[in-house]
Amino acid sequence: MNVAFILIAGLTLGSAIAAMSLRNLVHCALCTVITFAGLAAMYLQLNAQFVGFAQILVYVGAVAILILFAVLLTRNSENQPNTLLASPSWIIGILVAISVSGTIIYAVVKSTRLAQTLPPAPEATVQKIGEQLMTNYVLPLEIVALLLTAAMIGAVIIAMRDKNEKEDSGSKMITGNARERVSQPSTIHHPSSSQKTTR
Amino acid sequence: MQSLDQIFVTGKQWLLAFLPEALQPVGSILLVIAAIFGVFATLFAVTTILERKILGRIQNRFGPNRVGPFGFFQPAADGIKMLTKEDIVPRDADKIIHFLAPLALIIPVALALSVLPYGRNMVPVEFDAGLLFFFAVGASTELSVFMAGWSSRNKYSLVGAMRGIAQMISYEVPLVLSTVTVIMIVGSLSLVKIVEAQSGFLFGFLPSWHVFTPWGFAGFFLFMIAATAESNRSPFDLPEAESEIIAGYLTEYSGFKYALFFMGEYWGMFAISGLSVTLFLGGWNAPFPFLQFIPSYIWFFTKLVLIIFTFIWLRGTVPRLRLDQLMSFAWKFLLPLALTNIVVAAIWFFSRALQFPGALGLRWIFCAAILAVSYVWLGRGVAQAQRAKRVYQYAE
Amino acid sequence: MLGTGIIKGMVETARNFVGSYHDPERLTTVQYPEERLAPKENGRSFPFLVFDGNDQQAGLRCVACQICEKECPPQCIYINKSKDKKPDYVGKLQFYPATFDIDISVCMSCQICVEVCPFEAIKMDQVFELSTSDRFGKLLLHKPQLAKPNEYFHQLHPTDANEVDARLGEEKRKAEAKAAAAAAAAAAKLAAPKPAPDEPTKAT
Amino acid sequence: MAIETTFQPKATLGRTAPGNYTLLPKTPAGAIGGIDGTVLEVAMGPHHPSTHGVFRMDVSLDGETVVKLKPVFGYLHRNHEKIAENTTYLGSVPYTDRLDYLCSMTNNWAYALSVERLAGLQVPERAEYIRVITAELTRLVNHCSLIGFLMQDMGAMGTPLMYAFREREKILDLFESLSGSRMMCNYMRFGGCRCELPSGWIEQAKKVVTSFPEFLDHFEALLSENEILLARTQGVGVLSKELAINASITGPMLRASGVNYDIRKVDKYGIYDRFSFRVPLGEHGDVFDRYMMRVLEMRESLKLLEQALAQIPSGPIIDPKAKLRGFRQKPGEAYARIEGPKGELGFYLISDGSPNPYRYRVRPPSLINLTILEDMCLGQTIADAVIILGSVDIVLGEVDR
Repeated sequence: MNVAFILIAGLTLGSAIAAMSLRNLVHCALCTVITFAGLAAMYLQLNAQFVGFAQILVYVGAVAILILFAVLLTRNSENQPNTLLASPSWIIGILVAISVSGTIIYAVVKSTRLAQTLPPAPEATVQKIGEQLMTNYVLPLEIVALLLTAAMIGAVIIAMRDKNEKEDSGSKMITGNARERVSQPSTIHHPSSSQKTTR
Repeated sequence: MQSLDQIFVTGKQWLLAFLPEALQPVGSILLVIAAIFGVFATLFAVTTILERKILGRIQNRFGPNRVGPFGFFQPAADGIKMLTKEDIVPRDADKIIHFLAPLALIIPVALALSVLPYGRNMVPVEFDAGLLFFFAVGASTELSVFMAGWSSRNKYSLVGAMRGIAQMISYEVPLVLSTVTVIMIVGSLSLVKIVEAQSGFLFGFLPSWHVFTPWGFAGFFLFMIAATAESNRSPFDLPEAESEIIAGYLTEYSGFKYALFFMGEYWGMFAISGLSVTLFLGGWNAPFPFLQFIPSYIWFFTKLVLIIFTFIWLRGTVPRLRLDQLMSFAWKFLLPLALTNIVVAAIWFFSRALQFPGALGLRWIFCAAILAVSYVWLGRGVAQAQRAKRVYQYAE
Repeated sequence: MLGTGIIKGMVETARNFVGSYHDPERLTTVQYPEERLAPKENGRSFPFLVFDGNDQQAGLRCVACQICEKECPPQCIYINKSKDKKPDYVGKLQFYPATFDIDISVCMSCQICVEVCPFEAIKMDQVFELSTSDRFGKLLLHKPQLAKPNEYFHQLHPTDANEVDARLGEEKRKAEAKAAAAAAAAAAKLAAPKPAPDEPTKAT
Repeated sequence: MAIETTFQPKATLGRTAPGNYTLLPKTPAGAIGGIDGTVLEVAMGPHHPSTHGVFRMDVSLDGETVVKLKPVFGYLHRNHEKIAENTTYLGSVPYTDRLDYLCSMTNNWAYALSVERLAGLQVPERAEYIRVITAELTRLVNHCSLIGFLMQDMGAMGTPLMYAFREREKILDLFESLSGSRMMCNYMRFGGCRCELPSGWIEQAKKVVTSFPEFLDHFEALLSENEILLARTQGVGVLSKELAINASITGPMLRASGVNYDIRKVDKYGIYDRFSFRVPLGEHGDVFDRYMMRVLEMRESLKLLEQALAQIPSGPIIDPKAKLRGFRQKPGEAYARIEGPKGELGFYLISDGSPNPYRYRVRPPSLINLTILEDMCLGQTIADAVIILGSVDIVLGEVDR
């Protein structure tokens, strides 16, 4: 255990706790970002460069923004009533959490895997990961890609329908407003002899 | 010549030799940090004055010319002004996030600057996956825009932040996709290896930079457009659109925090221009064999300054896009073109096997034709504005 | 094709960028404190009072008729008429302004006072570096500050000044001729051995 | 008895700051609205960078789309009409300069024309020519700086504006050597003009006029084909023919909607019937058409100027019957209008025989063209609202008066 690990672990844990307990949802989301970044630092410490960078790219760059958007787009998201710290639901939640983690810890401690010696850390360069993904794991990769594409197309369709509806209502309102102002088109001067130029 | 090229490397080692053995790694890191900050803070100062002077000349004015010779001490005057200005934080602002936002911009950008190869053997931090690191830290600058816009508790700031995030996320896609071609051809994410792959000369005098291949040219074009949008430069400066939303997410910033934001944006521009130099313009390689005696870092920074000049030139010319047009440009034009470019790069890569005379020319024409056709076709789709040419009538 | 318009525009700005280094037609900026534009003859900033000769009190053309005070659109001229009279350029006794103040913080440089003045006494100045830290005291100009010699007027508006001088000279010549004629007539009358008229000769 | 001067803050309003004023209650976090589906209400102005002065648009935004827009003006109101009713007929001329401060010559002309109609004065031939020349030069000044401002609103870093100003300077130099002032010309008088052209003025003006088309060509090369400009302006802020007529829009804005109405042709005031020029007409009535109207009108103005500068006769420049000092009219009324660069500029005067007009009224084209702003902006984005406002071509000095 070196100093860096303790610092990173402390930061990660602290921000995770803050993310759960802060009142302002945007603050919570930003704390989650710190947690993600701490995890990435942890991966980097384990010499897993690719995973670490991917963690930052995906979680800090994309997922965190998604969470923030979700928080903001929810109406009245920040006017949560101040609930008591020790409400009945809290107590039940704590009990559930203790029992679950206890079970997991028990299972881990009892498992035979722990007794084995650790294998040497694999040399996981980006190139190797790429090769693995393109050879052994090409099918799962393709399936994931397909799934994500389907999800994206679905999202686009949902967004498009929403937009069309909005546009319809908007344009109706405009024409309505314009019509109010228009009474009778009076006679207007027409271009008597017109010439044309191309622009 | 060799010694001049490596003067900074040897200089660093000479300095480190003064330190005890145990402190040398720390000393090395600190030296590199100091060098990055020093070089880019100077470049930032020079760029601000050059930008104002070039814009001035484009607009037929002198630009700032009062402080010092030709006005070149203007950045110093601006710096003093910024430092001594009152730091105003709105009463309703979220003070912590308001304070942290400029830091959340400066830190990732400085990290991004640390992986670029500035010259032969001159990489501050050498990663195997340097490119990935660059994009990873680059992506987190969006957070700072959000933090600044949200914490200011100002309507213009909020609109600016929303615009900024939407724009940066959208343009990240073509940005990354346009670099995929380089990764495919070089077969590495290491920026050093990418630069080394561009050394050497075709037929003994043509630089074998990526930009001189069809896919490389298209990739460079796409990358530069996306980079302009990523660094919020005109014509994609919507998040700070002065005529619409005052200063966007920067509206409520003043004094040193504003200066930090300003510097962060310029550093971001340097970083992304440096990346485009590395990926497409041969990094620190000289353009011609007979110019190789000039040190490598000078070539890097020359190319960087040229790209920055192009940014300024563009800024002096074009008006701003609208948000929906910006989005449709990213998703309907840049993205399909970037995907086409990946296919073209694959064709280029696998047609290397063709070895008959004139094969290079054939590959060239074929790839360029695909790209040109898709450019014209996609361009027609996106520029619906170029509907029928308008004809105006005259009344006598 | 997409982008041609932007490239055209960039060529245009590049032309101006390069042009601003060698083409004085493009770089029209005049760097003010060091360089100055030649003043235009018709240029106007604030009014001043013209006096003939060397003594500003004696030569002041203004007769305190107060027309400019009445016609001034923003009402920035303040005149007090004198109690006594002094001779004007033709020697006729006229009132003169005891005080003549112009508040140039109110004045809008419209030149209407110049147009309505029947005595060519008020003209437009061309100085514009009048900034001061005291906007009440220093921007209210008094008669000594306002009075400028006729040579100054010639320097600013030569065409106008020559014309005015010619006209005034003509009037003066006529007046002198008239006076001389009257004097001659009077002398002739005196010389003639006829009964002298009762009333004394009117001085003109 | 001493008057209580300290303001007592109401405790209910919120926290009390040091000093005797009350702070509004703190905005609750997230209460700004706008992104969670609620309407964001933004007061754009009066110190917003692109409202062309002190003008406010109270905008309601759904996302970035304008759902409601209320123009609020009057920040620059300075009693122009009331001042004129208490000033002599002559004394009002310099005040008309300050109405639309970019086009003082046309303002002077409209006012002089109405006084001439009231008094029945005849304008000498040479003065009429000078009036046409200065008015058309003013049109060039106004239109090219307007295009510059429009591009500035579109975010073009002021480059087109600077080019426009470079050319405008040449015309302002002409105005300065003619009238003594660059912008507040105060040149026209009822019955003619104030002073004779300085020597060499016509030649100088001819030089400016002959070099102007080249500038326009370069200006258009920079702008007219720019894809971004086309995308931003075409189909934005459409104003239909009928609505334009019913809202009594005038000037280039009306003609951009395709209505052939140019007072130079309709009234033939001055000597406009002697020159051959054409009136460009738009078709779509959007921002691009309004931009093009101005470009094409500048080209027509140049033709007009060439004719006028070639034909200008010699002679007196002011009606000898015109009396400047103590000008007084028998009771009556008169309305005269001209085609100003921004639209129909008219002055209505009632005289009761005193040295001051009894009633003085301006028909300001900027104000009347601005009233239609909401109808053009609804359903467009906030970025469009800014350029639609720019394309209306307002000068707040004239809107608020």
